[in-house]
Amino acid sequence: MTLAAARVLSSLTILALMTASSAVRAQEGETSEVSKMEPPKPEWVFVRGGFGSEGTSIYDTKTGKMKGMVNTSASSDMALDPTGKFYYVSETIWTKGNRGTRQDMVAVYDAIDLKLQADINIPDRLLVGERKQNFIISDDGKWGFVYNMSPASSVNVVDLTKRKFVKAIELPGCAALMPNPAVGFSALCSDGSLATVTVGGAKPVITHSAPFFSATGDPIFENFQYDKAKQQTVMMSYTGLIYTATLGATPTVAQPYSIQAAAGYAAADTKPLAVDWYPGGRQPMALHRPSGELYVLMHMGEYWSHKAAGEEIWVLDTTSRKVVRRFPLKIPAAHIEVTQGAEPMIFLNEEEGGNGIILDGKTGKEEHKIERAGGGMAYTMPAS
Amino acid sequence: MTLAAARVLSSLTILALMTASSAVRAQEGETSEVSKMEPPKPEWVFVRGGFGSEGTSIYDTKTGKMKGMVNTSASSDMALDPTGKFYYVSETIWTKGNRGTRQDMVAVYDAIDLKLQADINIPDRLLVGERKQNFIISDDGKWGFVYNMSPASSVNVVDLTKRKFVKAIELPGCAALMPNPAVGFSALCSDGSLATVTVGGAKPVITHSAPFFSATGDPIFENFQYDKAKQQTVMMSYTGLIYTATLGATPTVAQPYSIQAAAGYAAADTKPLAVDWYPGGRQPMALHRPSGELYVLMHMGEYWSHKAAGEEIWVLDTTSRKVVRRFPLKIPAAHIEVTQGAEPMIFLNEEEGGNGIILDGKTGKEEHKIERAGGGMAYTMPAS
Amino acid sequence: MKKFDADGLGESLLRGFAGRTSRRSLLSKLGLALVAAPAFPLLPVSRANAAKPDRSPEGKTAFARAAQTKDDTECNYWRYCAIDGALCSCCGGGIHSCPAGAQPSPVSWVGTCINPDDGKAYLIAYRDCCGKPLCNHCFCDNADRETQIYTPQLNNDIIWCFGTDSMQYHCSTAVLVGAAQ
Amino acid sequence: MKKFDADGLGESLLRGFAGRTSRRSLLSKLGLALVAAPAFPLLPVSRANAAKPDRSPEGKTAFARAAQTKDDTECNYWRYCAIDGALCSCCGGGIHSCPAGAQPSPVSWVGTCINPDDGKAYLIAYRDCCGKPLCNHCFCDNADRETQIYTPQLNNDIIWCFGTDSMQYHCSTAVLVGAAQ
Repeated sequence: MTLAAARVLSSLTILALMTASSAVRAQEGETSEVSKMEPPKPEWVFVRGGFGSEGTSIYDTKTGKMKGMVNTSASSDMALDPTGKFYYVSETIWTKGNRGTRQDMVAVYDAIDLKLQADINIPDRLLVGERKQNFIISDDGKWGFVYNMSPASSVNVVDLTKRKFVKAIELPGCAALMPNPAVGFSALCSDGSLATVTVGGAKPVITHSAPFFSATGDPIFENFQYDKAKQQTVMMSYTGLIYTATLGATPTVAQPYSIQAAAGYAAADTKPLAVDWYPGGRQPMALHRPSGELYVLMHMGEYWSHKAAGEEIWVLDTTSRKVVRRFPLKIPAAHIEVTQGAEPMIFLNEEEGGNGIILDGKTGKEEHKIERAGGGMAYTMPAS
Repeated sequence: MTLAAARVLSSLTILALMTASSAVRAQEGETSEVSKMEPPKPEWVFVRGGFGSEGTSIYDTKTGKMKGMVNTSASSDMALDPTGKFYYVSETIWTKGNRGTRQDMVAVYDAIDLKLQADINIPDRLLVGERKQNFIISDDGKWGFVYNMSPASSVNVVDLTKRKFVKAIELPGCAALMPNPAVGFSALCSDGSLATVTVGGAKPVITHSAPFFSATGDPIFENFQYDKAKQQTVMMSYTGLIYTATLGATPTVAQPYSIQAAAGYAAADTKPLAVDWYPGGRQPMALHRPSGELYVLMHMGEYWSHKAAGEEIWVLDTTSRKVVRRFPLKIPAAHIEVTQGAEPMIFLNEEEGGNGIILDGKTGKEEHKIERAGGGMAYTMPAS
Repeated sequence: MKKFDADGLGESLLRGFAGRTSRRSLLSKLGLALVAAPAFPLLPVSRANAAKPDRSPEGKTAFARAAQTKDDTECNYWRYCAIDGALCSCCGGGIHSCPAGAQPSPVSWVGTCINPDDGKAYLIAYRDCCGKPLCNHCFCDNADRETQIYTPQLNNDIIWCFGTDSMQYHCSTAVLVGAAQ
Repeated sequence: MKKFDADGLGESLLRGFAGRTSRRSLLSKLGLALVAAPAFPLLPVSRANAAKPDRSPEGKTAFARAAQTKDDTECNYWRYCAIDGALCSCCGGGIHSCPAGAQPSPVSWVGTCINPDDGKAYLIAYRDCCGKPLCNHCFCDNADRETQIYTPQLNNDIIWCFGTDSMQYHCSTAVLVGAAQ
């Protein structure tokens, strides 16, 4: 309650007592309070409302209960502060809703009281159905990188410590950002290369790896998984090829392998008129970093079905390169995320009905069903 | 397309041809166009999205097809210009979505191209789940009246011809506005009276009828029906008492009669532990003005079930005071509206599943089902 | 953002009290903020043609007969007899606590609900928690003694976020004010 | 509202063309607005380890095999092979018309769809109609040859409302550009 509001309440109480003093035994009355959050926990999952919806609900995967909500506006991108102190929302708001003056900013929310701390103005950002890779935070929590396309491609660099925009870096032909602690960030490019951007110097330096994938033939899902401890990114293509990039000033990408082959099938390919198990969905995979197990939404279909919801979860051990568990789903899911503790919990957004489902990552057993959990992207706190 | 956009397109086309001249047979290409609306027709129904949703979809009840959409923001109120030239939206928008500077206004949309014509700034307005009675237009289309509670009760008077706010009139203890062509507007009050506000003079004059209903014992639904031709308003209370007010400088209210009695039952009352047919819903009734038939959503229940969705439509002939038709509903509905032509069509919003249903008003036959028609208040063009 | 103007409201109340506004309309204005007073018993209602409804604890509504006192995340929890919205108890808050980052409205609508454990009627202030997007859980719409906007303190459709930093509706609480008389 | 900066874009294109930016990245930038050119055949894609997919009309996708040419309010209408969103044909607009009050984006993503009547491949520009709340009808999400944002002109999740007065997404059209070669 604000001070002004408290004053209103107290003066009204006096007036109320003047006119209605006998009507209420005031000593019984409760006061209104406001809850506080704990710092973000590994067992929490953050679930966006979905396209056009506001709000990111926070659930405890152990209990299935809602803990709170981050104020994310429609078409915003949220990022979790690796240090657990803040929630960041890069967003675009017009002064009159769908008209007026455009404002692009990174809003800073305190992780404990969930109150707005600051709006950091930035020049511009891309509006798109939710993407984690369009707003990333450096591992130390000091830098934010906001992808922009207007329609030329660039990245806004934000100093989160000073809470100010620093500069925009042109990044032609590339998108889908990942942290690269050595230098700044890396990104996937339409020529099939990985771009690496050195941010620190007077002028940004952009280098490209040799092309290693086909951006139009067998694209890599933007929903790749960055592993801070290993400084690696696990990526997957539409056909199910798994690529592992080791980051640094000059990233290297290992030879890919097929998730279908890892499950004992022939590798899938891009040919028409062939049916296979393919990965798909709007958030098709999640890496449990401590174990190196990759949870992938898989469906049967033909090529170019990469948005189809998953009918099974395949758990790929990225060390042995074997699919070690398969969990059939009662209702197909388009989003998957996994918690990063020792006992991983899977969060799924069911495609029909709008329920969120929490499964035990080891057994696939359904532990909780959350009605209207939110239809969008799910996040978990990276391992610290 | 804006001129600037057209320039971009043409310069890009040139560039495209420079690089890709043989790739496309350009002469086959279509151009993008923008549809235009006809002036609002009696057979159209306007359906709000429901709480927190934007947009009011326009459907043709003859075909079940969508014709277009009025840009209504969340928590706005829409009003139809009786002359058919404009759609008016009284709305409240903060400069940063849920924060920033508050802006209250009446937005004016042209009925043919649906483009914004003007924002008329007003001081303030009440935010509430949709209410038609919080924003009304005078019969001649020249004046808008916007209800406000902040938290004192008042009415903003807007000159729609000059497109400017004129004045705010304090209206303590009253709400739910209806046009009163003789003087300005009338409203229902918590003391059970009808207030009549004379707007034209230097100072507004407010008179009250004798109290005729109990605002807390058996409230009158705000969803009353104003009939411009008869200068009457048909009102209904929670128990199903039908009141008819004849407007003018000194309105009169006829003795009420019971809708249950009009159907051959005993009149319902407010006693606990008694089951009856009651009216209910969020938009519980609609008057077909040419015939004087009142379409009412009725359900079986106990008193204080006034928000319950209707299980039947009762058609009350307000001349003979008889319920002349009863239509059982497959799925209960919380909103009802009826078109004002010679062949009335009923629009219903089903409570479960989100479908809009169009029934023939004479026979009750289902003519169209519109998926996700919109969960909110429905409007039809008043008879001209 | 327009802040709730405490001084302005006080002035308006005093003007009303001193001047032309009748006691009825003063009470009506006051009622808006009478979270510490049962608003409707104070209204000098003129009854034209209806018997006085039984408001005693014995005159139980359908809601009251089915109400329970154990689980405040269910719509039939006894205090929710006139609530409309998402239960803050399902959103990270509690029966009288807003979820983190939301702000309780200092003014509210009120209900009179019967506690099945003692059969007595209590006054409940339904304080909306404001300033966050809609919480999408536990939607309830109970309507015991709920009226229309001309009696605003008894209407549960109004967005009761007056005096908060933001008027965005998040969820609703049910604060026990005291025993109704 | 930020307007689309035509001169800025032209300058940027020319700078790119004249200076350090490679042809690849120029084409990538150009691709954004190449509504009159099939973008992906122009991309000098380097293929490391995959066979060239069959893009001939004979290489029909699951979508193409089930497509029809009669009803443009159904998701399987042939031009919708890579559409994502609400069909303007269901919202008061048409296959290449925005509903009244909406504005077509001058730039768009593109698809290559096969017309089952002649078996030929055509280039389709999916122009979003902008500046009105979401039309809540006929949601389709087809993905033939749809890629990720690093190839933006082939991505259908982007809100393609560049250069319009408002970037609010209302619905999507499927404008025939011409035969693909």
